[in-house]
Amino acid sequence: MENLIALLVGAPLLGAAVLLCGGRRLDKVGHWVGTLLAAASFAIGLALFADMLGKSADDRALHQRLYTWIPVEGFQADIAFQLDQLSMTFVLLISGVGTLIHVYSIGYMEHDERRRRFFGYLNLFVAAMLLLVLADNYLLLYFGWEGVGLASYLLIGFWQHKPSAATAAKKAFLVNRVGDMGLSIAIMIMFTTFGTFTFGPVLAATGEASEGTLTAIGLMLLLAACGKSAQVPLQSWLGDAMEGPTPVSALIHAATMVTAGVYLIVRSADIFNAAPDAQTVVVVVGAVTLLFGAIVGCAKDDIKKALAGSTMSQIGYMILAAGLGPIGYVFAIMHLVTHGFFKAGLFLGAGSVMHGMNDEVDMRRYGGLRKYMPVTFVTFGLGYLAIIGFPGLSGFFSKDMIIEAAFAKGGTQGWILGSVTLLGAAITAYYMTRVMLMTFFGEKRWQADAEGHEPHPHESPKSMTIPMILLAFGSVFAGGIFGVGDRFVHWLEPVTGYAHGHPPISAAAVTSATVAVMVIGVGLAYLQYGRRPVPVVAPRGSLLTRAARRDLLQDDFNHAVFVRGGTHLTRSLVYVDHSLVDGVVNGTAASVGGLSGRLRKLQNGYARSYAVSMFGGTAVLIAATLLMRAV
Amino acid sequence: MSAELAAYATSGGEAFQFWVLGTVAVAGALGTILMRRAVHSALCLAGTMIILAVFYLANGAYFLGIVQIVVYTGAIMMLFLFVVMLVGVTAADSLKETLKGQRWWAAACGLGFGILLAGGIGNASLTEFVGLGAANSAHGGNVEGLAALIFTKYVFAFEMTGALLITAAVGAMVLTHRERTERARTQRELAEQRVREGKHVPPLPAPGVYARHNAVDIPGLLPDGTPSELTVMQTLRKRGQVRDVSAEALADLKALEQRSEERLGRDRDEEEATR
Amino acid sequence: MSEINAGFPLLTVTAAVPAVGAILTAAVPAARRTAAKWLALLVSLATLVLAAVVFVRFEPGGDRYQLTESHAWIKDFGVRYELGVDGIGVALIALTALLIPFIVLAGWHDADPLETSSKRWRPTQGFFALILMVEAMVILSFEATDVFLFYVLFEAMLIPMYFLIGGFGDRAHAGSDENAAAQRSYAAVKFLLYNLVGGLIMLAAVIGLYVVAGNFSLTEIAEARANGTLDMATNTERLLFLGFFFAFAVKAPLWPLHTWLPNAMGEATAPVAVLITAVVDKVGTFAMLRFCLGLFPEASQWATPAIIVLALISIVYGALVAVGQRDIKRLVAYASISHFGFIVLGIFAMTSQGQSGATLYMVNHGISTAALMLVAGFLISRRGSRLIADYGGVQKVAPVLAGTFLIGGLATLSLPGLAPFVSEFLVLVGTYARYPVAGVIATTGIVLAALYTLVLYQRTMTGPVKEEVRSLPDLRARELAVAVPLIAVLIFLGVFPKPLTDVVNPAVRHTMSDVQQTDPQPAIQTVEAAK
Amino acid sequence: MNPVNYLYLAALLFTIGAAGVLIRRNAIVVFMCVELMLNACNLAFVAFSRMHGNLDGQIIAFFTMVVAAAEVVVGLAIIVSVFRARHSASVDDASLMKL
Repeated sequence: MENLIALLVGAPLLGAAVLLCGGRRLDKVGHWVGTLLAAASFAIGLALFADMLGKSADDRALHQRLYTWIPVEGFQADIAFQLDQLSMTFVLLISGVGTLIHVYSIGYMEHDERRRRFFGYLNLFVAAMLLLVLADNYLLLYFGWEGVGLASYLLIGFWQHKPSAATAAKKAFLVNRVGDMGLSIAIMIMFTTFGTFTFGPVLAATGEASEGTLTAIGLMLLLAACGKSAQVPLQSWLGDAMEGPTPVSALIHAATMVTAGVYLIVRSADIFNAAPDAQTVVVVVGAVTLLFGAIVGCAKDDIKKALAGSTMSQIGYMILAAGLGPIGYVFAIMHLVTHGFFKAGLFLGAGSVMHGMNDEVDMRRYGGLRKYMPVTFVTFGLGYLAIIGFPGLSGFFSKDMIIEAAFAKGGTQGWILGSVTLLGAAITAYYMTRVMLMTFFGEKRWQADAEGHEPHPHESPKSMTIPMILLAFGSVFAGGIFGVGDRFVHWLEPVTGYAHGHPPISAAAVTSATVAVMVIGVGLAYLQYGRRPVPVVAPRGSLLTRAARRDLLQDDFNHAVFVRGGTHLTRSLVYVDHSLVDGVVNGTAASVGGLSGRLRKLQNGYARSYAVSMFGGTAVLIAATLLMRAV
Repeated sequence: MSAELAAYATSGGEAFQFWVLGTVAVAGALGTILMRRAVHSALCLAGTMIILAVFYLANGAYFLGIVQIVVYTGAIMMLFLFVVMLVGVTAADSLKETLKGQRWWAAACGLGFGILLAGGIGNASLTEFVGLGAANSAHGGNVEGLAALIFTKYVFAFEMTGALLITAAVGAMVLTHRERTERARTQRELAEQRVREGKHVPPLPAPGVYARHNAVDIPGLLPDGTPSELTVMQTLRKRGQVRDVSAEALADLKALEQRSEERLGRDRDEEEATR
Repeated sequence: MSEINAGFPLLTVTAAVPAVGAILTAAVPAARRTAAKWLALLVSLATLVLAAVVFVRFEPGGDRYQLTESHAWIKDFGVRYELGVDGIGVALIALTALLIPFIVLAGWHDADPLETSSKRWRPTQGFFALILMVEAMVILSFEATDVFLFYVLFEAMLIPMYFLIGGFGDRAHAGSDENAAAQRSYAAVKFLLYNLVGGLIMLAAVIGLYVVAGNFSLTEIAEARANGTLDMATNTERLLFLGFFFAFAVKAPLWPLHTWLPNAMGEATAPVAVLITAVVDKVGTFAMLRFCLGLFPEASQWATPAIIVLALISIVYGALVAVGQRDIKRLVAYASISHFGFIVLGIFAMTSQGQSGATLYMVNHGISTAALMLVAGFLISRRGSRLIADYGGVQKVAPVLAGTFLIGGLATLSLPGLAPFVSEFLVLVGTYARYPVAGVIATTGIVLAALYTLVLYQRTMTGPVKEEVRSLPDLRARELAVAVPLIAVLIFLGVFPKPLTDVVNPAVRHTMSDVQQTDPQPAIQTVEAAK
Repeated sequence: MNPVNYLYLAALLFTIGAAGVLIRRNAIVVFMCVELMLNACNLAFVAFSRMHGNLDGQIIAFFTMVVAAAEVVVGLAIIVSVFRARHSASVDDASLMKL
């Protein structure tokens, strides 16, 4: 069975290669090829999953070693895969949701002349993402890590003719690169400490390493995770990334790629377990991002950006959970999977709305769409209920577990984290209700666009609605399937380890509190957006609202410090290079030239003058000869 | 001057000869560089060379001594004189230096060089003194000895110098030869050209031969009494050997005028007196 | 190797084929320009075949220097015509032989006579002959194991390069023809002077080496140094080392001796720019490995801290200045300066990973820069401008061109899966193992590399289509024949660098033993590391 | 008397000749000074020949004379042709050897 692992990556990779090199001949069938190969990957994943279920819990990990990638003295990097329960979870999520989004894209991208290439990029993404989660060493993981970054770059900037899209793509890649720097430094530290960077030996040897080293590795891994998962302080790219086509936002910037940071931390559990300081930082980053994203999500009028804020916030939950240690790892992954379903569903719903609304993204110009798009409304609604943690739906289970675990951290820390997660839950309910109300309820507020086209809201084609329906199923039931009877805990425990957390108050109390804050959030939103008509032009709003609309001024900070500062730095360096470094050389040349000019005057053209110097030279030579003989 | 003498001894006679002739040689050398006229320089140089020839003989280099006189003094110096005559008789060289500091540098370098050279000679351990007796008599004489060397050890160099001489001769011919690039113009054409240019349409004026002197170096005088350069041949003009008689002529003219003035003045006075 | 290989003089032939080809190409009659081009292409392909034979005949497990040849040259000074290749040389010969056909193909029309001014006819034959001549000299310099022979080649290759830069400038320039000619001759003279000064100092060091060692043979001197029969005073060794290093640092080029490169690359045609940075400059870094470390191990270690600082400055400074460039080719030039910083860093980190990485980096940088620069050259020749601001939205009108350009750019920023990643990561790991702070600083280079590459791509390829680029044609067959194989090699070496590392590893082992260094051992012995 | 005196005399004549070359402007006189220097050398050669007791020195002096003759022929020819072209035999007038 283990020989199939390579095929998981290989199938979509083949698709990418064929579609990107194939040329125009494949324009007609390209999307089918892409979808088919993604589905093939999913099918192989299912087969491996079935095989894995048949084995005992401790014996489920599969390994496949293809060949030595970089064989250098003392440095062996293999192309080798490891498929254990954690990877399997991701494989199914990536290839499953990936396939659905491929199907969705067939309809969504129907009128785009570059659809073939879009599918090529999607396949490339799936391949890279699978490589990321299947790698058995950090370097190969890094390969996948950068590979998804590339795919993300290509897909965000898919509509390159829009300068905003091109800028967003570049920004995403650059911010990610800062994170990648962390990952590569982490690998370097591992290599110098352990002499290897394969998961098995490194994680097994963490007990012997000093805590300082492990903290350094942990913090560097966290930096990587922050970049990829859009956590504070590297979160700024995610909102802009919504410039990409909506299926991309659903697949990459909601369900899969942005959760890679969580995977990285959970995969490196042993390192973090042995480095409490690093864990603390992880928790703080998660908590801050969780609030940050939620607040931003409340203020955005662009439906996709609102959802992007939500994604950031939900990943904050996951990172926070991952930072809690063994009591949280499993729930981080569980929330990741359920979030994958409902957030992908929400994005696809948003895409469906845009599809029917002439690509309008401003929610203030929606309103009352439930009558026009019933399927979208229902699936979006189910996703909405799942994300706010409506009891019984998948988000309820996973989020509740995280909140419990946060309280179970113990001490003051536990109380603070618990409160933050509860507050986050309330805000989540608030902004999601806002999105729901502004989009599907109330009066219709749409207007003709600049070219005078009045939007005619209509339901999307089958190829788009079916994936939405399937994802809605996932949003509703996944939590129950995983959560009831701790099935997910038992599934992942052999890989991540698990310790049951004991919150200082009873689990039931936590659950009730969760539900209560959710109701409060919904209620507030209803008061603000359900009872009153939504103004088409955004009101000025409070200081906080205005700041949140600008991503809490984080972009402004980046712009002022890094972009402007960087521009000044490079300009001044260019000047230095031209005037100083080159100037020294040119100055030397000029002074030599000047000296020569003066010396040239000795060449007056008079033969007798030359004869004097010749004669004098001879005299000097004779003197030198005599002196040398005398010495 | 026997072979013995040349070989070993520095007899009193030779010493006397050295000091006397040496002084003259140095004087000749100095004359060469200090005389204003090239001809004088050449003559001084010839004198020095003859003295050097004597010294060669004194040193037992009989063949060289003769060659020095015959070839150097006789042929080469005559060549010099020819060329001096051709070009250089343009009167005296001005000995005024035009290059800044040239004299000083030359003096300093010359002095330094001389001192160094003398120092070098003094430094060298030249106490041994073999003499040429054996070498000269080995082949039966100086000339035979030289011949034996030239045609054996130095035969290659000898051949080379032969080639060099031929090349030099050809080179000199090439350098001095003037290729006529156009047909020589006829007298008619020359006359036409003169007319076209409008200068000296008639033949050049004759020198003042018939006026008062019978020599070609005296220019004819223009009506106002100034001498006309044109009337004297070019070579004499170049050499500066034009005998300027204008002052004399002008003085004569003045005197004449004076006289006529006086006479006329007297007449006028008389006239006034009569009136 | 003192014994003379009686077999076929493969190395000489490999270098002689392009040399003879150069003469033949130059001799093609004026009117038969196309014939000269085909001849040059065929010769370069023949050289590639020979280089492949060298690559195959080289046994990674065998002697250090193989395929050796040795003949007396100048007996009075002990100068010998002594050739031999180690793994590093083999890899670089392969790189050179691989790139030249593409350079020839890419420069197919660069030296055609201008239609507008028939007076200024540029000798096509000369252009291709000079390229082949450079190839011959570079290959021979990778083979030379005699210091004097190497020096002669090191200097001699300046001559054809000078004419290539000064005589065949980029037709895309801003401003008048005279201005362009002035710029070009400035660049050519600057190139020449910089390298001559370096070479002059090296000459002094070469003579000094002869005075100290009594011969010029790399192998003999290294052997004598190793077994203690040749003892150099510490200061002598350091001075000689500095003499050699200076020349190589100019060639490489290392900050602050780099300013000739942007001028030369900016003014030369794109293929010649590739020739400069991808082929000729590699002689500098190669020589650091072979001569600086091989002849002066102790002085190398003495100078390491300073050199590492310079290399770090090169990395960061080159990248930052690249960001601020307005000219596509100058941008690539500054990017190359940054990359040369990485190579020097890897060499002087004195670890197996660093040196293997540096060697691979030389090869990979050559290929990736060739891919990026040649495609950039195709773009520039279409629009007739080197200024980034003159482009925009090219992706829309010429997607294949944009795609190949992007892949070249991604290779420049060391994306995993493309060859440069392997080498860059090895250099970083190797550096970190000995100098953690330097490793971390160098890592910032990967962010900056992304910055300048993506800014370049964004400004030229994306956004609304500019009016002037609306009618640009996409890549033609000849241009595809240049871009596609290079990209294929980049991908192949990115996922399977083993053929290259197999030859390089033993050579690095030798170099490490030359400098008497061992890799720092990991603090903790893990299961895998033990096995 | 020590024959070394001949050498001193040769040195003196040579120096005078050299000084003449530097001071005089008339090409012909300059040329004469060169001849003087050559003759001084010849004197030294002859004196050496006597000191060492072999004829090689005289041979060299002989060759010097031959070469001097060749030189004079060509040199004077040059002077003549220069004079023809420039109507001057001053070495200072031919000062075109400068940038």
